[in-house]
Amino acid sequence: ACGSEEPADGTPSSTGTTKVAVGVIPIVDVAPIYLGKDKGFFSKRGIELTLTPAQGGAAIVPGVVSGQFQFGFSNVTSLMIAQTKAVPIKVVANGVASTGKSGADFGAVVVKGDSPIQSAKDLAGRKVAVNTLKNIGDTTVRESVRKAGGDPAGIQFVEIGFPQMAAALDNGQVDAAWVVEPTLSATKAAGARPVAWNFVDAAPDLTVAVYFTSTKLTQENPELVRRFAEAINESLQYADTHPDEVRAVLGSYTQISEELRTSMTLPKWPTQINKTSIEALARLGQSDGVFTTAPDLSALLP
Amino acid sequence: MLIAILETLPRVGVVSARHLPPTSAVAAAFVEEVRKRAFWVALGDTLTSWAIGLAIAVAAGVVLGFVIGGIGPLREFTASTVEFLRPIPSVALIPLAVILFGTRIQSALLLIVYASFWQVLIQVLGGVREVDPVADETARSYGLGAWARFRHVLWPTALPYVMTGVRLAASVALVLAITAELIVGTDGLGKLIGTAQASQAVPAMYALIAVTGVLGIVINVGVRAVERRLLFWHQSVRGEVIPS
Amino acid sequence: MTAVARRLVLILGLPVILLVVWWFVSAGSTTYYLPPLSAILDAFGRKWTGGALRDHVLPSVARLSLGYVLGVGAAVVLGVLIGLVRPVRAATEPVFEFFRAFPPPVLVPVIMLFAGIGDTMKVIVIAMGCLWPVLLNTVEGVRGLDGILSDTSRAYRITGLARLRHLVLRGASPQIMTGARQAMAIAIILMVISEMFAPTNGLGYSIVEDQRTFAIPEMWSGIILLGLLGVAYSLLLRVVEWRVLAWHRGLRRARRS
Amino acid sequence: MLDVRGVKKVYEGAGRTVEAVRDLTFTVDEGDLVCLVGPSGCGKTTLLKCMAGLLAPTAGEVLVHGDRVVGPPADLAVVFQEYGRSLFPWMTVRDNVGLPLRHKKLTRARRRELVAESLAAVGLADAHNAYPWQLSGGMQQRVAIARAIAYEPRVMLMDEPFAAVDAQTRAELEDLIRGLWRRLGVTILFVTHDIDESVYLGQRVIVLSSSPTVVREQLTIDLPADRDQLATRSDPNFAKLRAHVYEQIQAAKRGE
Amino acid sequence: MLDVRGVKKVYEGAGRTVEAVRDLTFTVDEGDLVCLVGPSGCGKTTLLKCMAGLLAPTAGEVLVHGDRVVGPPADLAVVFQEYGRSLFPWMTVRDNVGLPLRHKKLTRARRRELVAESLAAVGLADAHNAYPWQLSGGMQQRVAIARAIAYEPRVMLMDEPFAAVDAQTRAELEDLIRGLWRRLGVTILFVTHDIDESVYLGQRVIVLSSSPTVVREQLTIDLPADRDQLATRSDPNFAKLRAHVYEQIQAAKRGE
Ligand SMILES: Nc1ncnc2c1ncn2[C@@H]1O[C@H](COP(=O)(O)OP(=O)(O)OP(=O)(O)O)[C@@H](O)[C@H]1O
Ligand SMILES: Nc1ncnc2c1ncn2[C@@H]1O[C@H](COP(=O)(O)OP(=O)(O)OP(=O)(O)O)[C@@H](O)[C@H]1O
Ligand SMILES: [Mg+2]
Ligand SMILES: [Mg+2]
Repeated sequence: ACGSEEPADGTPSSTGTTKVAVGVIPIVDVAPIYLGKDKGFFSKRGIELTLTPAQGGAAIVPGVVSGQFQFGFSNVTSLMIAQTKAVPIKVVANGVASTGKSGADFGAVVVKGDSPIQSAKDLAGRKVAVNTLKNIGDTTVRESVRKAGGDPAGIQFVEIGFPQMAAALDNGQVDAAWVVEPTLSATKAAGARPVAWNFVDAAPDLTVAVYFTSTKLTQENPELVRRFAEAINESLQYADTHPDEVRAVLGSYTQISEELRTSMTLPKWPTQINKTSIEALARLGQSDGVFTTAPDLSALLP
Repeated sequence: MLIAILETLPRVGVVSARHLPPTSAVAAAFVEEVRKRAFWVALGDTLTSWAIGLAIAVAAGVVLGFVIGGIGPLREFTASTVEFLRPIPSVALIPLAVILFGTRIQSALLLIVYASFWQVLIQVLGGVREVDPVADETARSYGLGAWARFRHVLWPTALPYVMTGVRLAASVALVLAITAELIVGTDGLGKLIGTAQASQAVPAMYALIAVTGVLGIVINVGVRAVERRLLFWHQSVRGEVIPS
Repeated sequence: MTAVARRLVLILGLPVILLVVWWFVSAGSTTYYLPPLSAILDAFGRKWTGGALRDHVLPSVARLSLGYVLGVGAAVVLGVLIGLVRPVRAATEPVFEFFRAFPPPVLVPVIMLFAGIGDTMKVIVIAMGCLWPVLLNTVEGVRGLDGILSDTSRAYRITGLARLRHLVLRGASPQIMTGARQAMAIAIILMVISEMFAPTNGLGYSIVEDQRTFAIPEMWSGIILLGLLGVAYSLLLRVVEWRVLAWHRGLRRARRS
Repeated sequence: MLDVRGVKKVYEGAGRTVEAVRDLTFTVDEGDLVCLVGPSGCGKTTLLKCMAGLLAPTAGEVLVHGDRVVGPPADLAVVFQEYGRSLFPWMTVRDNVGLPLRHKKLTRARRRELVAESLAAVGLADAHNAYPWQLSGGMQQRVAIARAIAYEPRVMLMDEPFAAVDAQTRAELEDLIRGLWRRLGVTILFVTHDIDESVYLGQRVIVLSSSPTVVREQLTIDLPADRDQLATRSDPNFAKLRAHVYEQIQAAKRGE
Repeated sequence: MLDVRGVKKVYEGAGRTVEAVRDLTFTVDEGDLVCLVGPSGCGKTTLLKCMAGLLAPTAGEVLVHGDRVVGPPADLAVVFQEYGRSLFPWMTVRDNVGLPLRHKKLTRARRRELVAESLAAVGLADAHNAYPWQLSGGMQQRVAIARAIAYEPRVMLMDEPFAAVDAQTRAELEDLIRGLWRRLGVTILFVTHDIDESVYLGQRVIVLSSSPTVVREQLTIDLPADRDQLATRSDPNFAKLRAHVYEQIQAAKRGE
């Protein structure tokens, strides 16, 4: 996002480096790519990286499909929806995964401290905030309720952006909210109480989000895709093993306060895409009616 | 007074201070922000896209407004299309903007121009209809040509409307500049707001929002000053200068 | 008969031309986000018949209408006040300009703090958006009232409500109507934006959802429906204008003959 | 009744400061009919606006019934020189005339009667439903006059009210005003450029000097109260008064 | 030169259809000075607008130099009855007068000279920089006259151009117009309500009937070409002509 005049186009320039633009969401999940850029994992593979923060899939997916971005970051469910609608995209590398530990994950369903809701089971029939309807949030929360022995059918999901959830919870506009870091830590600090760990409940070590590109690029420049995936994987690995540096790099592209940065739970960044967990997500999505047809995972995943 | 209300609302607990922080906290965050270079760069980016977008929108709105408004049949011919295109929200054009321009400034410009163009156009169309026929007939009877009539009759008559249109467009352009930055991710204040939002940095977010508000005031003061110079002869300005 | 035909050609001519151009330009489109018009029209037929009309369009229209009426009403009242009393204008204009510069996407969360996440919030958002164009135009209209005319009213002690009704509102009505036209478009835009926050139904929500779920032809069909909604409201407004500004139209035409 | 005391008005505007009226002092008694004449641009309209409470004098004051004028006094009607712009374009002729009557406590029938009568008096009985912009200049001016008459004020200020009507209509309107004045005892201040008219109409004629404006002369018109277009105008006294006023105006214009 | 042939104009408006002019036919020769008189509302302004090509007659036609008028003919100046609205409020007096000269091929100096001369001729030499709304009614009207004079047209249509000025100024302006006419040979059609003025000014007086309007009479004014405010007006022939016109107008008003 340096406003360079020359647009990134994914083709090698005269100096032998390739300009690559990546659409990301400015949240914790993409810390590795920022870190990897700083560490030179990309430049040493001849990739001149430009990271462009956007608010969500609304801007990233069209950007990737049209070639404005060479790569993008998105959650798995969104990409599976895209796949069922024949959007020409392909996953290239893992993005972020659940820690798999109940009680210490980077996303959870929280309620007000004095709420009568004690467990996921009690969410049945309640109003629950998720950031996007018919997406990874509601399907995994339903699974949590189901696993806890409740009936998810009566849950009323409300779409509210993560930043507004704390207020909606406080004002009683919703009974519970599915939040991720740093909102999770922030609401906990303000007295909210987690009652369900939906990523953990959905599948063990759930892959939440991935990096993807357009099928056009995989055909025209498989070499670049391979180099990018390598660099990402190195970044993921580095991030996973250097949490302090992750917390430090967060300060460079977010406004998360010092104390939240040190206290919040970091997600896992494995290099392997957990295919079983994605299949589980696909099943959940299908049973909840998120997709009309089953996504073709072999076409989507690398 | 407004500041006092905003300060007391959270203090007395009408809304939680965590969600709408008192002005003092916002002010502190503001001081924090202005120390950063990134803030000034972002401000510059926002103003750049605002200015370019507004300039294009005003120029296009004024030119097309006079052409369409001045030619009766053309006006009728385009009316339905204008009414159709006008309510299409710029936010619905975001995918289109991203496809065409990615997160480059042109994306923001597309959204800004699309939204503020209509503001100017509608006002100009309104203004062109208001030409005093006696004034226009005077000009015609003295053999003034089309261009002279435009410059000396049509333009001054429509000018108050144009100014209102510019005032409307200026703030719509600002709104869209911030929105584009927020949602598409082009550079500027909106991007900072989005980051602050996602980071739960509530006072910083409000500080940045307040900056956009202040920008709005500054822009309005500017346009008003221009208006006072250009429209000194108009009843609306004249009525205030001469005591009565 | 020919007059009717002429009007029809005038109203439909350009849209038809544009549609034809669009049809042919987009015919072979393979760009995912810019589908051929045929696909969009196809999606239009599928999507906007039956249930969706009731589930999405009706609630939107209801919120839109309510918000619009509230916003325009408030704007006229405020605008008259501000236009007539110079100190009030000096005091309030900066405040208004301050709020006017807030982009709805950041303003909506603040409104949510006070108005919740239901329809009230959405109506308020729409009303606030409608406020500005009407307010500005009303203020300008009131400021621009002919000096001789207001002298006449004062001399005959036409004061208070009568002055408001017979002089101020009527005199400013051409400009108020211009503002009302602009507000209508903005109301529709804000209807969409408000439905991006805590939505349950609505045309705007449906468009956003289609975009998110990559139902692109459906998304474009929704946008077209928005445009049609705009045209419908504009016609409605024209009927109102026809009545309210009958004198003004006559005056213009008479002087022009 | 109408007391003008040391009125001075200076217009200060964009790069142009004009002392429109320097120092005017005169009185109009209750039930008087005074004509005001003076060179174009000498400040007659300005003075009238000050008297009607529409403009604040820079110095001096105007008293109506002994009360200092700060806003438009009650029971005062004005016919503006810019008649065309003083009519509401969004109202029919009937509504234009009827509007000021609304805040008078009158029955609906009486109001309608007043409107109809006054329109008939100015010869516009058949234009009730027209809009001002559908009328000729002279007709518009007559609507403005009808509005003032229907209002039945106690004081009437008229600024060149007959400038746009033809000679015949003008004569009729002159007689109408005289008749009204005699019947109702209204106090009238009448600005005109027509010297014959000022002498024919007035009980007194006040001649203003050219800018900087002061009162140049106050002339009592000692013609019989019963006036007639033919008889009065051929009265030798009329010719004498007329000549006198003419001379005064000429002198005023020359700035003597 | 100016040929009015069977002109008829019907206004159709919201619920009110007015036959403003029924059937007018007359001719104004090159270099003629014709005065047009008629009752208020009889269609004089309507006729002038048709002649200036600003209004299309319902029937009949107007020829200027033998060409049918469809738009404003070249070298024709109009002074409108609504003088106030015919001045551009956004221009100074100087610019208002100078504007029509721009598309005449004149040097800058000549243009400035013309503006200054014509403003001086109407007695507004010191108001160059004022805006119209800073002027009195009579001054505004004189600006409109100055604009027409500065334009040096070959045909001049004037609609009650002296209605708002005082008697003395009026006399001066009358002589100004006569002088201009004699010097430059302009063709002038002059609408007035002042019968004396019509006789004093005109070579011919056309009297219109009241609505439905036709030409009632065309009267040649056989007074010497050299006219003088005192001598001419006391000419017995003047009194006779004056009386004749007056009678005609009275009859017209009565609708005979
Ligand atoms: N609004 C104004 N601003 C500045 N100057 C003004 C304004 N109104 C009038 N004047 C000036 O004040 C002087 C007197 O004007 P006023 O209209 O009172 O004259 P008047 O006697 O009514 O003239 P007339 O007979 O031509 O109508 C003029 O020189 C005029 O230029
Ligand atoms: N725009 C219009 N619409 C409808 N009727 C009109 C219009 N203009 C004029 N008339 C009517 O046409 C008739 C003639 O009007 P016109 O203005 O030509 O009269 P005039 O001879 O100039 O009168 P005056 O001496 O009072 O100015 C009047 O009855 C008037 O009501
Ligand atoms: Mg005056
Ligand atoms: Mg006329």
